[in-house]
Amino acid sequence: MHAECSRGLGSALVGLAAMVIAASAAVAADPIRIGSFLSVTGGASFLGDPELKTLEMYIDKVNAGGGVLGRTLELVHYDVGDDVTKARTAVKRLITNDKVDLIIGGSSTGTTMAVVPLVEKEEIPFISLAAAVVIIDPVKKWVFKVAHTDRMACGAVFRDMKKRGLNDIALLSGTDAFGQSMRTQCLDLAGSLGIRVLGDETFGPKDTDMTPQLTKLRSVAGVKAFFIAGFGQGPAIANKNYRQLGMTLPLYQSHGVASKSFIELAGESAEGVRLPAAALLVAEKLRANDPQKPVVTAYKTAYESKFGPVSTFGGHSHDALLIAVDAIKRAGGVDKPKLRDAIEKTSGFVGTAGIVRMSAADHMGLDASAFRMLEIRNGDWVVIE
Amino acid sequence: MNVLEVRGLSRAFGGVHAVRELSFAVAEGTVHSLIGPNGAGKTTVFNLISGIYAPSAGQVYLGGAEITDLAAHRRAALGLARTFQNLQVFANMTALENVLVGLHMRLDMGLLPQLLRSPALRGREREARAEARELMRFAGVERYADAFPASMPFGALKRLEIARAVASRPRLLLLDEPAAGLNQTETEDIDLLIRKIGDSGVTVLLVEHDMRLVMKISDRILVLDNGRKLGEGTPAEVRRDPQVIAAYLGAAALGPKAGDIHAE
Amino acid sequence: MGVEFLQFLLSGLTVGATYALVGLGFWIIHTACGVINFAQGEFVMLGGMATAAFLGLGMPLPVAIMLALAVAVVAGLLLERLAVEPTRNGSVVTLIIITIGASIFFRGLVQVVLDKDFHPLPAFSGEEPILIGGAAVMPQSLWVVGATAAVVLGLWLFFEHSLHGKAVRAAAANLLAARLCGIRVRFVLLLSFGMSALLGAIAGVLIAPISATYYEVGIMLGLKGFCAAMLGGLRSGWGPVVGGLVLGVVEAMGAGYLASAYKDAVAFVIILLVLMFMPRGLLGRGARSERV
Amino acid sequence: MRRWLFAPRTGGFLVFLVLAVALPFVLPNAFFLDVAILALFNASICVGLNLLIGYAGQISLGHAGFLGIGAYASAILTGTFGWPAPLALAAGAAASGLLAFAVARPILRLRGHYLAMATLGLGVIVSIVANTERELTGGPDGMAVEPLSFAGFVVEGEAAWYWLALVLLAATVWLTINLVDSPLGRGLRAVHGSEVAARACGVDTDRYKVIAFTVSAVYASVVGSLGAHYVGFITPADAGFMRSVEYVTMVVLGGMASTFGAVVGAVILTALPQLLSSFQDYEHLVFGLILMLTMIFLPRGVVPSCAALFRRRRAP
Repeated sequence: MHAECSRGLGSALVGLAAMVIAASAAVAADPIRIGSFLSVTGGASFLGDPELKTLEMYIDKVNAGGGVLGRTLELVHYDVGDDVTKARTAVKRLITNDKVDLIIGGSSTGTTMAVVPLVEKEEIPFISLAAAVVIIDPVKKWVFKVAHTDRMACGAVFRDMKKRGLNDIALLSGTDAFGQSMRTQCLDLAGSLGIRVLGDETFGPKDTDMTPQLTKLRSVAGVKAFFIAGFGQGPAIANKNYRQLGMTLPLYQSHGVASKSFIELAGESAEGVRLPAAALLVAEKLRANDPQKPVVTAYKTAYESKFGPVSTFGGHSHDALLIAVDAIKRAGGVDKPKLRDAIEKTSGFVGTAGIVRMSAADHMGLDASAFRMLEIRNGDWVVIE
Repeated sequence: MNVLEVRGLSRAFGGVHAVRELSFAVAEGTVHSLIGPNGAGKTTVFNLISGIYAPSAGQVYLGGAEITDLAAHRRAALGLARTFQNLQVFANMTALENVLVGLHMRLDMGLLPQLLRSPALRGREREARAEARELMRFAGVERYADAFPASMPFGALKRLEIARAVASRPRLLLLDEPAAGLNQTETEDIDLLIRKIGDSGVTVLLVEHDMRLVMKISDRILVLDNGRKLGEGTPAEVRRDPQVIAAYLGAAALGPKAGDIHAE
Repeated sequence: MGVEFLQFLLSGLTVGATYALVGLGFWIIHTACGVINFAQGEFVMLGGMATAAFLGLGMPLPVAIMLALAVAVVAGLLLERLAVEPTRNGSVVTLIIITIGASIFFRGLVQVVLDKDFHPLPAFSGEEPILIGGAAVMPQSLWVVGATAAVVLGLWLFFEHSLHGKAVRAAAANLLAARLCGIRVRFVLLLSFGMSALLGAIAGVLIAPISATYYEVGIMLGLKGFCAAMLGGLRSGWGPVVGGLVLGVVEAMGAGYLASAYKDAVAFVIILLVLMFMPRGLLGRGARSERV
Repeated sequence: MRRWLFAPRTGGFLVFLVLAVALPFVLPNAFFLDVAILALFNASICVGLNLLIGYAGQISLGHAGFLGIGAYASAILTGTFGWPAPLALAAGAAASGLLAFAVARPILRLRGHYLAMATLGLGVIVSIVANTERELTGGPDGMAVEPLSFAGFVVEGEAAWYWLALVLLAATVWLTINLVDSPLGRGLRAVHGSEVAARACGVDTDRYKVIAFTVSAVYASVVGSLGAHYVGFITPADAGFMRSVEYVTMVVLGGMASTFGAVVGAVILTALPQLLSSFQDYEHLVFGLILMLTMIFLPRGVVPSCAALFRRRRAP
């Protein structure tokens, strides 16, 4: 028995030793080290996957153009799936072991919020790609974010409904993090915008049939429009079911499905659906004088030439990286307090999500204009003015 | 005095009556055998007595107290022990530990002293181990004390089960085919072991196919057929019972060895 | 109310049919060798993803489906030969961990070789809903239910009337006796893994036009298939079928009449209650006494 | 003296302690310490779970549910209601214990895969509740957990947590080794070996199974509470099915019915993903492969299989 334990612990020690060696080999470095932790696998992989691809692509691009301040960028990335414990360990590893200069990541609100205390304590600039407003409200000294908040998306949808006189609606949201954040934000906001949510149901992110929920909502009296909030294939299935049940009321989806693949998944049933989305989605259709047009067109072309249809999520890491690069230049290096101050002073940066004007009181710097209402017609997006 | 008394015991599986209105008694200090052709319901009777099955009707008394509805482990606590036809040794423990489980009822104490391995527990464990070794010696398997069952021969496993059963110091020991699968010498050794157990004052109820063994060591024999009692009596009486002979023993079974039995 | 009920019922039966197919896959392997194959859901994924991949190469749908089924079957056979066969004498838990390892491996493989995107498959016969008593049903749902019925019938014929099927059942009843009767047990095991992979892949192909397919689609379906098999019981092939349909309908009714948020919880609560009070599943014949 | 040194209760425990105490002095930075702490917590859970799976032979695919009850009890009671941490931890443990005790009897009458299904369902229900009761639990986004403090003393920093986790694990290992070798432990193992024979020997098998299930549930709950305080954040996924499977995998990989096996399994499977992170996209593929190969070539688990190999080589 003594042999058992010394054996087992021995093998564990060998493993740890290997990690130590790997760690020390990775230290000698002159380049600017950018750490990232994203949900490249698991339930949120449709966020993390394009985010990582974009990050890698643009770091190569910056390096090909001579780097920043004469130094190259180096990416250290860890996949954390949906696991907050993994996220926290990854950030600890990035800070203490890889000694990165700043951190980009947290595809989801959960993985972001799990590392916020750590980032604050270790005092390292951190740009999150996740959506929830709690990330920057209240303001945390070292934490920034680039994605729109779900509240803004709700606002865009509700204002459009209001304009069309659709005051009474039914809500169908996913039980995943995105869907539930949307649900909370929308229910919270509805009253102040004069919208009444008469029906409120949910669906599991991996459900294959939402007919029962829709049938139930259909029987709610007085509903004038439907709003489906979720991401992944769930909203597409719900969208199909909606048409199959012969339901004809105006249908809204959220920015969670703002990508070409939604039209692909939902097929013909997507016709006439309205949804809020960032400018990126309709790059070519923007007016020529739109300040975002050159930025989003460039990103879209670059991404699609390499990987296929663009999504707004990849755009977030585009924005985060370029805001960081811009701030490093202004700060004249990667001294952490200076870099933090420089990020906070980002103003007028044109990204895929909108025009960013950060301040000490606003670590996101986006306003409602960041969202455009789109309608799907003939399998393509049309901007509603 | 009767250690065991069974009254009107019945058990059906689906539509099949495995045991039908069986009544018998086992007197203290005797070796009582249960015989009958395959499927006669012998093992079912054991399972009913030891509480593995619940009877459809009838009662079981141990030392005069009714135990019909008692859980198996409670019956063990009242002095009932058994072995199994198809071995049921604990393969995940050493032979010695198997016997220690047999001593379980006398060792069990509160959770805390066991977690902390209190001095009192340590003392009792030491004694228990010594006693378990002694029991293994008694059963003739002491050299396997630290072996795992997987590495022990079949005959030794049979004896190990007996040692485990005896460990609880039962009033009544049920032995289910202790000689099955054993060769001539091994059977004779088992015969000796059962005698030793009987001599130590333990009442034995035995199910066995080996007629020579049964005739040799039984004080009384109960013959079962189709779940019913066919006959009962001393070996000599059973041998003479024409019904028994017709249904089960037959002339061939007694044949040339008959003389041995008369010699007893 | 009546139409609503019908809609829930039809919706539940469609979903339940896929659970049944996956559950049957669990049952076949369990019958042949007493193992619960936690990689069963990955066969569902392989069927869907491979079909999508072959379609992407420009093949016509039927060809893509056939090839995809073949891919899944080969994966099942390899799993049996390379991972399960060498540890046949290991404990049940060891085999469970091996199949869990296999399912992680299959997901990792598909994620690297193909991609992590969602892939819709075209519906086999259009997307125009059919109205049954006021309730809308998709043609694809009929495909799912119909194919499940066909598979159940096929399995019944196989196990009741073919020599191979009887061999599998004999091996399940008594391995040694089966071997003595000249049944090649290794072949039986191989056959069962191949068949259950095929069933899983069929489910994957059928469901993909409804829910789209991606590399993690097998996790939830595998879990629900396991639930179906346990709910109905593994004593006979009807167990997973009944279990799957009941589970699907309970989920639909739960989502329709109760809170949709607790739809999955309702299903699990029912499974717990059934197991507590009918320990061998809905179709089990009560607790059988132990043989001693 | 030799005997004393080579017995698992003494010699093995000593080796384990020496290694564990030395470890923080050779680890280069906080990240390694963090992985070590997580490994210690996982090891504690697995040692408790091994009591149920390895010794009593009852599978549980829902153990993360109890972990989740502990974690959420601590998070909600300290954070939202301002309870002191030890009281919240005790409340979580009591809730887990009561739930386990209430369902144990009917559930543990089930065998094999049916038991696996029932425990799985139990765990999944916990994570569904955590996911749905958004006001209380923060829903799928999860919720922050206050740092661990009692009587004005706050456990902070990796070093402090390492020693806390180590003391916890050492105590667990010691108590478990004692228990396994006690009459109660033999009773549990007898349940695994042959339930009928155990009953015939006077072991109240139902009660023992209930004890094993409840104890390991309470234990998982306590470690869940502490782990939640350490990580500072929890999500429903922490109580989910995949997490339960992870724990079972750790136990089986390390070696069932081996207390040090559970420790080794937890250490390996906590460190392995960190080692594999350089494989990027191939991480899952390699992880699955390692899992399969280990079980194919060391079917009894790493520790027992290696020990058997070692014994065979030493005694030709």
